[in-house]
Amino acid sequence: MYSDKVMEHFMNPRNVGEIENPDAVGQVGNPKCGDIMKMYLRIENDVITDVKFKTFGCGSAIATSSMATEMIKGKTVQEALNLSNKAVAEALDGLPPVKMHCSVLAEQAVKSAIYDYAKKNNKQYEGLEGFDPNEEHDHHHHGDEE
Amino acid sequence: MYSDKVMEHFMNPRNVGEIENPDAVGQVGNPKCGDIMKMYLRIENDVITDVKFKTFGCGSAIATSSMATEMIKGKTVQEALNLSNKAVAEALDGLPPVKMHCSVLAEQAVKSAIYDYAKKNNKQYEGLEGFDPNEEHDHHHHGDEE
Amino acid sequence: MKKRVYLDYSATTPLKQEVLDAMLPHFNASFGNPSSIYTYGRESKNAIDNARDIIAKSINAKSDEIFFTGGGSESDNWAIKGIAYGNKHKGKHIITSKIEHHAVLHTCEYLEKEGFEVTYLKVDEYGLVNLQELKEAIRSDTILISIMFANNEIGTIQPIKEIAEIANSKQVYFHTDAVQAFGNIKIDVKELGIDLMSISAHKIYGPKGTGALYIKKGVKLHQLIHGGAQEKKRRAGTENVPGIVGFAKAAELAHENFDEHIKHLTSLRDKLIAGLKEKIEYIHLNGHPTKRLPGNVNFSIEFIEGESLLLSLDMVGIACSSGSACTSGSLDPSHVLMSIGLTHELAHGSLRLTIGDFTTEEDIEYVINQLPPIVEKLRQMSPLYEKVKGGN
Amino acid sequence: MKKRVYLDYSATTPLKQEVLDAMLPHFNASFGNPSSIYTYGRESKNAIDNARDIIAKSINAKSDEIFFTGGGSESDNWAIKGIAYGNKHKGKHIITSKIEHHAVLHTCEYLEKEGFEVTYLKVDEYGLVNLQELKEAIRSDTILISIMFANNEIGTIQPIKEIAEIANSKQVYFHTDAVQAFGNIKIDVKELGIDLMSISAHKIYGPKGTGALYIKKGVKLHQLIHGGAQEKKRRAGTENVPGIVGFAKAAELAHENFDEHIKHLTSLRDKLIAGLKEKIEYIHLNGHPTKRLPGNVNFSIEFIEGESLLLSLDMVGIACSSGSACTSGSLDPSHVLMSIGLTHELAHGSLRLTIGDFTTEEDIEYVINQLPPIVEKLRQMSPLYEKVKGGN
Ligand SMILES: Cc1ncc(COP(=O)(O)O)c(C=O)c1O
Ligand SMILES: Cc1ncc(COP(=O)(O)O)c(C=O)c1O
Repeated sequence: MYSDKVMEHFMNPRNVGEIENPDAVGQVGNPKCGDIMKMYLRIENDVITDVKFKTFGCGSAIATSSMATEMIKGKTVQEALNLSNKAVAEALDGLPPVKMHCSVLAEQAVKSAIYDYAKKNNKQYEGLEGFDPNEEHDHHHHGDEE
Repeated sequence: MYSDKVMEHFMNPRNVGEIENPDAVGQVGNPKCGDIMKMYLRIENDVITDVKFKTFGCGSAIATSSMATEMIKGKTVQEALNLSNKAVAEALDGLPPVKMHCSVLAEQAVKSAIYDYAKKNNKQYEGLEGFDPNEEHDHHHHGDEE
Repeated sequence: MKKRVYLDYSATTPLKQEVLDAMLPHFNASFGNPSSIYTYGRESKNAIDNARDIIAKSINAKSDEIFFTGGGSESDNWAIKGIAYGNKHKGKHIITSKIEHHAVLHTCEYLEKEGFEVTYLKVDEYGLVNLQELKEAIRSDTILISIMFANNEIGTIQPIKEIAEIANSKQVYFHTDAVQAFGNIKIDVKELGIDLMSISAHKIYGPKGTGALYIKKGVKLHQLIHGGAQEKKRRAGTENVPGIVGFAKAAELAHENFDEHIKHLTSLRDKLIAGLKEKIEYIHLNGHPTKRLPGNVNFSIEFIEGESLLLSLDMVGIACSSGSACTSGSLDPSHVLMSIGLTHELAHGSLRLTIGDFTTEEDIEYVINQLPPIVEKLRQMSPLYEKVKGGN
Repeated sequence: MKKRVYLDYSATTPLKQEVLDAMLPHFNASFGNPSSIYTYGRESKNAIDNARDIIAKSINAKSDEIFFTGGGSESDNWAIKGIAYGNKHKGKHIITSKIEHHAVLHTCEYLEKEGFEVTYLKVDEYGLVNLQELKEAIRSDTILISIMFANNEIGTIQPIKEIAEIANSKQVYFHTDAVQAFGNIKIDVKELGIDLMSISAHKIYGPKGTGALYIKKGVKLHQLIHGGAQEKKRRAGTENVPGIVGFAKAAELAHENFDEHIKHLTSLRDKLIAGLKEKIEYIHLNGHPTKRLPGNVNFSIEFIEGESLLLSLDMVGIACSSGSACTSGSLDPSHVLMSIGLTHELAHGSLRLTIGDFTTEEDIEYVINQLPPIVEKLRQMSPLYEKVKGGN
């Protein structure tokens, strides 16, 4: 089902935890759908110097959180905003089609945190227009049962 | 499916053949139903001294013909008329329920031959009243398929 | 080899060696079509007849009341659609419960689209239907009550005898899905008053793809699969002879040391429940404490999600299941867990461990040792946990 | 051991050793439920996916157009009822032929009782449907044409491509029962234009109780078995993993040396036909001389009845079948033989010998030597024969 890379990130997730007095926090998802991602950012001079996450969710939710945090660490805020869910999925050697929504969630979590940062600091970033952190993310499940 | 006795009578049927200038002949069944029994009797002094049969039909039709002829040979006509299909079936150690009609057919074949004899010789026998050799016998098939 | 602890016996079971041994001759030595009259065919026919006797005896039915099918789902579909279409002149109302297996629920939903009406009885926090509500739901046009014997997720056992009595007293047919119960609870269909009952081989160490429907003599229903004259002309298709023979052998084994078997499962179950309760905070047993399948353990583990739990357990060789949406066929978590009143979080965080004949004390201890650190690790990652514990 | 010559491959086949070998690991080593996400489950899922690819490739379908079922009968029922109920808003008329397998015929008869209309096309003396008649039978409310690929009794192969073209041109769904054809005739569903096709494992040295339905992408039909999300939510029930794996292995073997296989069967068939014709008077080949399954031989043997023939042959170890009523499920002899115009006698006196991969030249010779004296013996007993021969 999952690639080795997904399993590796799931078993050994990077950047788990919280940042005390973070510069930005974003949370997406809801318990109804079975996944919640919370992302904490430390931003210095428009560069993401630290990032931590907490995730309630399935294996791919945890793995995409881990990968997304890795991918934005050290990047500028604008670069982080350009992170696409596809890029996260590809970095994990792909996700099962039914799990692609997890990568969307990761992208949204980053966006949501940056939205928080922009709002607090009155900044404008390309790609944040029209972003609504409270909007429901696209959610497709499927599978089989016994 | 069939008892050993049925198989033995089927493989080595007794009294197969015809009698030249028989004293009585009876035929029952029809090709539509898949079985026809023809019985030839030699009757001397009201005793069945010889009997032969020809049967087109399934294994149990042949076996019941064989057994029925054995059972009436040497008997008086009246005794032969008293032969029940049950007795034939029992003598064969039983028949599968769906094949019981074959024993009925054998009983009818005997009756039909004796009917012929009675008619030709203007005789009356107990058990022949109301017998109609052209009546359809009760016919129940069943089974499974591939 | 890596340690493997299989605790998903309610999902499926491995074949017992005796079962496989019973099946093997029918694959290529005695392989004839049971409908054929020659020796090869008669051997197969005898094997099926014998299997039918064994299954019948195990539930105190008559042999000609047992009809082999392609599994529990087919049995459920046949019973429900068969009764519905076969009795639609009498009425179009069916009663079932909210916690049935999808083979029952989705069949009922289908029938609703086709013009039938269905009442889905709710259940209490333990998953039990309310007999009073059942009585009140029966209408003059009710033709069928279908209530499962024991639930596959939470293991709750329904008051089948009482339900059957209600159905019988109102002359409504009563079907029960006993796929999980068969082999784990003693079933006497005559004493219980059951009209139709679905069972499946692969839940009792028999082969997948074989099941049966018990149909009480005189019960009128349409066929689901038309065609050849197999199964007394009520279920067509060349009989799966090895499957049927294996099913019977499995049923025979299950009923051989029945009490022993139940005692074994129950004691392991209770040990596992006690062990986990002791070691892990914020967990809740789902289902009824005593009216439950001997091998069923189902916990909701707060703050974490089921799939990641399953994956973590799989990494240490433990196989089990969850009612989380992420492991099922739908957007929502288990309808059973929602029906007993769990929140979404708790339903997503459920863990089902089902014990079987090959489970050992050692397996149970292994789980009791492995699970707590995994739960702790996942909770440390969970944004829901920080609220309780005040973060890491 | 007594000699055993099995010549009833159209009824069922023994499992090939390679097939059994492929199945065995899935009974108790890799036995997990394919729906489960842990290792055991994923192994099973992969096995099914792989099997689906193999079956799909063998008929040039896409993998997601293959749906596993519990056998050929279920596939036929699903296709026909599924299309009927799923398209009843468009029309309620179905066209089939008089010589279909009972899985098709009895399904159609059932649908007639439920308010559908069915046209049963007659066939000519060889068992072929008439294309002109088919065209004329299509109405504006026709939703399905179901014509079998090759007949199980007389082996006649229908002009499937032409039939499909007619169906497609009128936008009517076309289903074909290819249970006998699959593995014996090369089938390319795309080239032939087939919308739905039933196949079964146990006719090609695979296991009983496993089949498949090919459903072309976009074809709309109702489910037959509702429940779990298996088979892309279109056919519920825990997958029969060993059965499916065995089916795929059998299909693979069948298509490996396809031309060789066909040549072998055809040459044995023709040898048997020639041999029996030469040795026995008053016999007639049923079915088409060339448009016929490579392994099918079907003779009507005058003056004798089929069951007694089968029993006699069984005594010398030859297993085969007959269209006689005495060996089938009904009062009447085979509907197929009656449909090609045989009299009752000839239909009752039919003998089907079907050749398969394990049949040898020696087997054929054995039958050619054993059959004539048996026929003679039975004819000597027959009151129908005396008219011809003038008694014994
Ligand atoms: C032409 C045809 N269709 C359907 C079937 C039914 O297949 P199954 O026995 O797998 O249900 C058979 C054989 O039994 C057959 O020969
Ligand atoms: C309660 C219940 N009913 C029905 C089924 C379906 O049985 P099968 O998988 O044999 O189709 C299952 C398990 O899958 C079950 O647990």
